[in-house]
Amino acid sequence: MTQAAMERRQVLTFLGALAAAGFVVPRVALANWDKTAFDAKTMDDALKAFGAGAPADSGDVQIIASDIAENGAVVPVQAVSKLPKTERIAILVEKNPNMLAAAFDIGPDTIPEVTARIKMGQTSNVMVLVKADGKFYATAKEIKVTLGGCGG
Amino acid sequence: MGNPMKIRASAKDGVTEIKVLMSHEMETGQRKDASGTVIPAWFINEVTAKLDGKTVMQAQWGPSISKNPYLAFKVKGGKAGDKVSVTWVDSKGDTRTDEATVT
Amino acid sequence: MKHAMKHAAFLAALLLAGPALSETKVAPSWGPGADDAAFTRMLAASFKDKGIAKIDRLTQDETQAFCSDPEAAASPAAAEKRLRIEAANLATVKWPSDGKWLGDWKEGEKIAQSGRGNTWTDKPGEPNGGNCYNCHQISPTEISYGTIGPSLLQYGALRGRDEETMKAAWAKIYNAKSANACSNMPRAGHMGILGETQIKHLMALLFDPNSPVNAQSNSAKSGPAQ
Amino acid sequence: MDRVSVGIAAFLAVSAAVATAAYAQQKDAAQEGIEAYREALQDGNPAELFELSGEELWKTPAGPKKDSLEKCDLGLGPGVVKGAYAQLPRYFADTDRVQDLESRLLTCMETLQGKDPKPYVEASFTAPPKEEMIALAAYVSGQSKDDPITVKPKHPKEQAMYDLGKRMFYYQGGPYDFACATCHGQEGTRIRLQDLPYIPGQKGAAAGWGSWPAYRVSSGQMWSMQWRLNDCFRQQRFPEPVYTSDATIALSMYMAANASGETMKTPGIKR
Repeated sequence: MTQAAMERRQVLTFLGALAAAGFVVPRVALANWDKTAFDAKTMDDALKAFGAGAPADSGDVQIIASDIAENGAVVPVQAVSKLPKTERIAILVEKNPNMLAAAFDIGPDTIPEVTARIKMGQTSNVMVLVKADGKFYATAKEIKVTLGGCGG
Repeated sequence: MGNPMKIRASAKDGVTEIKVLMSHEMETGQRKDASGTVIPAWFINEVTAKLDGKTVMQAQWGPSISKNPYLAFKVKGGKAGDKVSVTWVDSKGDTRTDEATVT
Repeated sequence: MKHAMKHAAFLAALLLAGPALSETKVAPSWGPGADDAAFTRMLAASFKDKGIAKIDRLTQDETQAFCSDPEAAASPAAAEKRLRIEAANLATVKWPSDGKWLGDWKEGEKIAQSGRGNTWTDKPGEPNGGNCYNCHQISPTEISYGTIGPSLLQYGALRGRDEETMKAAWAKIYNAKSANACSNMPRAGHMGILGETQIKHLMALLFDPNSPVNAQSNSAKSGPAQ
Repeated sequence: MDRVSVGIAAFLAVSAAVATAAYAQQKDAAQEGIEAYREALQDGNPAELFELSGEELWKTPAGPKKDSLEKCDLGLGPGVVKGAYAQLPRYFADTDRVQDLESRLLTCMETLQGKDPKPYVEASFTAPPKEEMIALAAYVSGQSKDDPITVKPKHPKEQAMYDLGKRMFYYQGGPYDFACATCHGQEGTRIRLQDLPYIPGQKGAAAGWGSWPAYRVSSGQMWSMQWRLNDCFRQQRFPEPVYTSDATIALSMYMAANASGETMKTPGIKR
């Protein structure tokens, strides 16, 4: 057996063990999807899963979003980091059942500004968490979710 | 699998802006259908974007990303004619890749 | 009053039939003098029963028929008829059976918030909402309110709580056409949208001194945080 | 804060301009927030995904005749899609009817592809046959984006349709006494925080007519004009309008003709 084949076999065994342990293994292996972080039900747990502990408030982290969302199903959010060596940007919604909405790995050529659209079950603080040069920074903003339409 | 994405990429002053619309239900797993049965979670959980073959963005998503997701970001470098490719993988293991040319 | 309603119906029929009123300066293809047969044919062919919403809902009563030609209804010539329609609607008002005007404002707030009920996707038997916030500003804390109707902020505090004021508010909620023949507001009691207890709760939302509607001086602080 | 002035201002429905201090600020902040929200939605309208699938449906042979819709005459001649939606509804001699986009699509599906329109008419708006109609409507309407709305009833049947539409607009019924006009017959009002287009006026008619079909963020669904009207009647507590029935086409003619001269902004994106 070649070295490469052996390594491959070890990987397969590892995936098999995960499957046996009850993990769902998708057809395409996911490089980064962090189940612990996405399953976190409290802000502390979510931050812990990131290894963030207590991130420092930073004016260099910005969250660009309207103060009010006409509908919680689609809330446009732009997350911006002005910090050098930004590696990761995450968007968290405090009052959602699962806090973490998205995490973006920022490559060296990528400008640390990402726009996404998130769901919000109710009015809540939305937090942008940034990992830059190994340290964590954050900022938060309240977005009001209004009841719209005729309610019928 | 899945329906095509709509990818727009444009280069200006040494920066390429990439905008992607994806067709996906993004089911949270918390909704019920008319008969009261929980609709199982089903959402895109990884997105990878490449510019000229080089990975420039990797995103991990949870079910709190809106249905028919939109993602926009900017990359240093890139020029008209470069290829952009975007791949998503969802929680059922389905995947789809689409390409576009930078304008 | 029954007689007045019958009379109104007769007038409405005349209005729709047209020829007698052909001197009004409305385009003959619409309003009085219009080709009523074509319109009736279109209605019949275009709608179908769905859920609790049956096609008989298209059959108008005299108030609806009168108000479906707003220009004619608002004209000086129709002044007398407007008064007759208002009187006929006022006569339908059922006053509180125990003589008490006010219920629980907290329940009233819930009813005011809800827009549920009476559509073809609603099931029969479930309580209807009042749809109030769709058109009115009510509690200062709810920023998502409509503007088709006037603001009801400080309703009781501004108007007082004497018998006449309460009676007028009750009549307005029970049958809005009693005060204004072609008001945009539904006739909540008359049409069976809300029951007596629900109307009492809405009355409390408007009049109870503890209702947020009448809250003192917190209006300045209660706007959006930013 | 002068309470009396607030009461009067609200009564006159000009409170935004007149009312002072707190209430005015509160209203402005909420409305500014909503406007910023709508602005943020404009970039990246998922309706584009439906335009893509509609274009594919348009070009793919289907039905018993195994033909595409590419020769469909939407009013500007067979095969002309660009600009066609901005000039609908209109009278078509071959059917001797005034038709909106969706009824005309049904005609083409029947004549070119040999399809039976019945299942398309009867299916619910979330069922596959209607999904096809909606995708096609998204595609065709997108080909009139930024074009001037040009609908001027000339043919007697177009004029009759306009008049019927106007009458339908003001027709009250149901347990709530609602007509279209109840919500769309006054200028500058809103339901909750949603501005209500004033349909009898040109700008308001365009705000309504000119932005459907639209992607609805609240449901994540693409809605055609027929679906929009259907749900208006639901909320009006009316019985259900038949898909592409004359009442819906008459209302469409009333809106489109009132909006004529303004700009098509289709497909739109809405709450």
